[in-house]
Amino acid sequence: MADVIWGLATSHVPSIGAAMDRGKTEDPNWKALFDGYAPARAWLAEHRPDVAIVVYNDHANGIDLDFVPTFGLGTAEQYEVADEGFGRRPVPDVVGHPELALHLVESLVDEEFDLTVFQELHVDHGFTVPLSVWTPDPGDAWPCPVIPLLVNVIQYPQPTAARCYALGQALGRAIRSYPEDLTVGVLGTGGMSHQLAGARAGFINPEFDARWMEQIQTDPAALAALSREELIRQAGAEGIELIMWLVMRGALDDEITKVHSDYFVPASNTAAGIALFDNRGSQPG
Amino acid sequence: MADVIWGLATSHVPSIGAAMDRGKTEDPNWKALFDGYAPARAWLAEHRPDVAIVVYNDHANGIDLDFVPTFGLGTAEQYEVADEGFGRRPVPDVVGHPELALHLVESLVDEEFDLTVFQELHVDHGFTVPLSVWTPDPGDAWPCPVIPLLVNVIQYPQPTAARCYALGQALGRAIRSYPEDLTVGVLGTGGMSHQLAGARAGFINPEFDARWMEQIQTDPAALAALSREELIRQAGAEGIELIMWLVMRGALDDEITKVHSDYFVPASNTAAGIALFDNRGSQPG
Amino acid sequence: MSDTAPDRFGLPGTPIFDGETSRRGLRMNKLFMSLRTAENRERFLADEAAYCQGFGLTPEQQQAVLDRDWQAMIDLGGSIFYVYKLAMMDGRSMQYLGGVFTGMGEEDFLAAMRAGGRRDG
Amino acid sequence: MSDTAPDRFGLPGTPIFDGETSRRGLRMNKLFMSLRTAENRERFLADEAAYCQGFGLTPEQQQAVLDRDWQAMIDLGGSIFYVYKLAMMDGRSMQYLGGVFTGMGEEDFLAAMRAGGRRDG
Ligand SMILES: [Fe+3]
Ligand SMILES: [Fe+3]
Repeated sequence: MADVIWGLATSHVPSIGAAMDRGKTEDPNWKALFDGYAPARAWLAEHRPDVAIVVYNDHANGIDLDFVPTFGLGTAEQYEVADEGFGRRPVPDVVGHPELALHLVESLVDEEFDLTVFQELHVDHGFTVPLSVWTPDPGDAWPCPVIPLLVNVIQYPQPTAARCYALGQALGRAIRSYPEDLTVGVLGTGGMSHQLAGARAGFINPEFDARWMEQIQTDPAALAALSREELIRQAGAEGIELIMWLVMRGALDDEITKVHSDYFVPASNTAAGIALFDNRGSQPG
Repeated sequence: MADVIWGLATSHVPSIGAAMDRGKTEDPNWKALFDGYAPARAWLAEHRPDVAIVVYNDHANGIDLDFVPTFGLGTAEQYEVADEGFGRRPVPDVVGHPELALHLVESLVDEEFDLTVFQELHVDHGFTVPLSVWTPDPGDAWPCPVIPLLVNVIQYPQPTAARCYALGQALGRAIRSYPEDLTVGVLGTGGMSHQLAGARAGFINPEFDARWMEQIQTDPAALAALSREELIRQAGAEGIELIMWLVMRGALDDEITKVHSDYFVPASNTAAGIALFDNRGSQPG
Repeated sequence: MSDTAPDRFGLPGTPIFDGETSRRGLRMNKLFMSLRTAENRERFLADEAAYCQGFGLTPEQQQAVLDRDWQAMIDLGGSIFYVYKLAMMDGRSMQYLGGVFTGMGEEDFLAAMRAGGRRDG
Repeated sequence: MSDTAPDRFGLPGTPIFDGETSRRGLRMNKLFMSLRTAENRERFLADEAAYCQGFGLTPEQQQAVLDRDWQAMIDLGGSIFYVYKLAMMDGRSMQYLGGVFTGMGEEDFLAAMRAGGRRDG
């Protein structure tokens, strides 16, 4: 049986990756953000899972608008890091975990989630920045194999928050029904509040973000009840991508322990958040 | 409000299209099949809908195995007929209906169907053969705009039969909630029993096909209860594509009137079936 | 909101990239995505109008691209993630675009972000 | 069933194209799909081994393709809908393939189909 040992929620703003790639993490505009990551990174370094699942969205790099899957899951052996226009990030390609991924596909399709199955996929900053938040210096390889779980957050209608939470719950069941003993980390990415275009560009809502940060641990069902429109009103047009945190949250137990969280404005035009949860029940750390 | 006025179930065997394209419909191997289509075609010619929805699967022409969507829906203005290797079929390209299609997407995603939305798609024989079964001589254009609804029947795990039936029911609700007055025809394609590879290639199961033909009208829930494995056992490895008939059936009323049905073996390696249902309740024909 | 994107969501000042918008902007967004390769950027810069025509943009979309009218690109169906590829090619940041969309200019926009971001009303 | 495709479904004589099979056959199926264009068919026929290597087939897959060992192609991850693209190029029908898979030969297979199809045991 496989077990989710932790859940990590984190923004995936490209400039966070760029700041790391260009050695600017001590720059005054960035230092507080990276200092806020330190406790999570230290804990994660001590709790390396056998496999990780990254819930993310692509930003016009791995897929385009010819087809937009609501939910996609990668079963490949390897995922190349996308060149988003000016050279790929200097980070390792991603090793997949086809065996667990195929098990997840069968379980989730049986539970009536209508996945799109990817055997070929280039992953962009939405995927690699969270890996960098977790592991700033991966060397030649990320700490473990990773499975991508894509969510459409760009083209309306996005899946509802409730559907994302339900997917996460089914994902948790699917992981626990895997016959092999494996430890799994789940990353939910995106957010927090931000809006990139329109007269309301630059919108940030720290009150909503604080509520989200609290309830993602204590009352995810309340967040799952929010409509798309309410999410966009409260978190901005692009802040709706917070629904991906709910997929991660659904895969964890009802009771989880917060290891660390932090909040920072602005990363580019975005409120950046991080929240790390220990999912090992009453087990000692 | 839009209304489903009829449902047509039909095989989509490529050789049926080829027989038509090559003028072989009077050939002794084919005559009985096309004679069996005649009453349905005559009725359909009298009952042209404003829009049609074709539930079908692609066969390595419009999409490949890089990504396999469980359910896909096309919102494009036009769909090119695919060249499957030796020139495209001499039939018109397909005009889409983006307005209804976008309405369907919003309704179905709200009902927690995790669609992949296609804005660019080449349609193959799985799509054009049913149109030819319906309209043998389309001239420059098919009788009305058509919306493709793709189902993964090729790569296990296919959606369950129950999920396909539920999708059809939600599709019916989505059509009925469209604000404009439109008449809609729904085509469910594929089948009937057949298997193309393996020691059991050539397998045909007329008893199962007869049951399917009967219960698709009278007791679709019984068919929706069949597992993938049972479907493959009873209908052959490729006969599982009969699940697409259940999407069509779900979009119709509980009580429907059979206009015509017929059954023919073999079309290539396949048992071919056609079944046409009037969905206009107590209205006169 | 522009004429072409009525605010059916009741979210003023907030472009929603819905299916209808995506349909309207498809050719233009494809053009933006193509700018990920240096080769295409060179071809684009050598003759922007011809490149736009090759992708089948409408005249309004082409004009918006040639004029770097960022608001018009959004109104005509551009997705901000796609439009940004063109901005990147021009060496423009997301903060620059924010300055354009809000009418504040880049410097004030950046200052507002550093002060904690913009709020409603 | 072959060694490489254990019958986890309890359906003897019935290849199931599941995720593991699709993964095993991905490169080979891509090759088959590429044969939809005349240009690729010419390149393939000019040097089949080189074409297979270009697509990254395993040595076993390449041998199966070169030998037109249809059963081996299925066993090594081929989807019948993809394998059929190669058969079409060779002028082979689905009935011919049925004759191969069943060991009956094309003529007997065709006769069995015309007689109403084959039945279980
Ligand atoms: Fe994002
Ligand atoms: Fe088919």
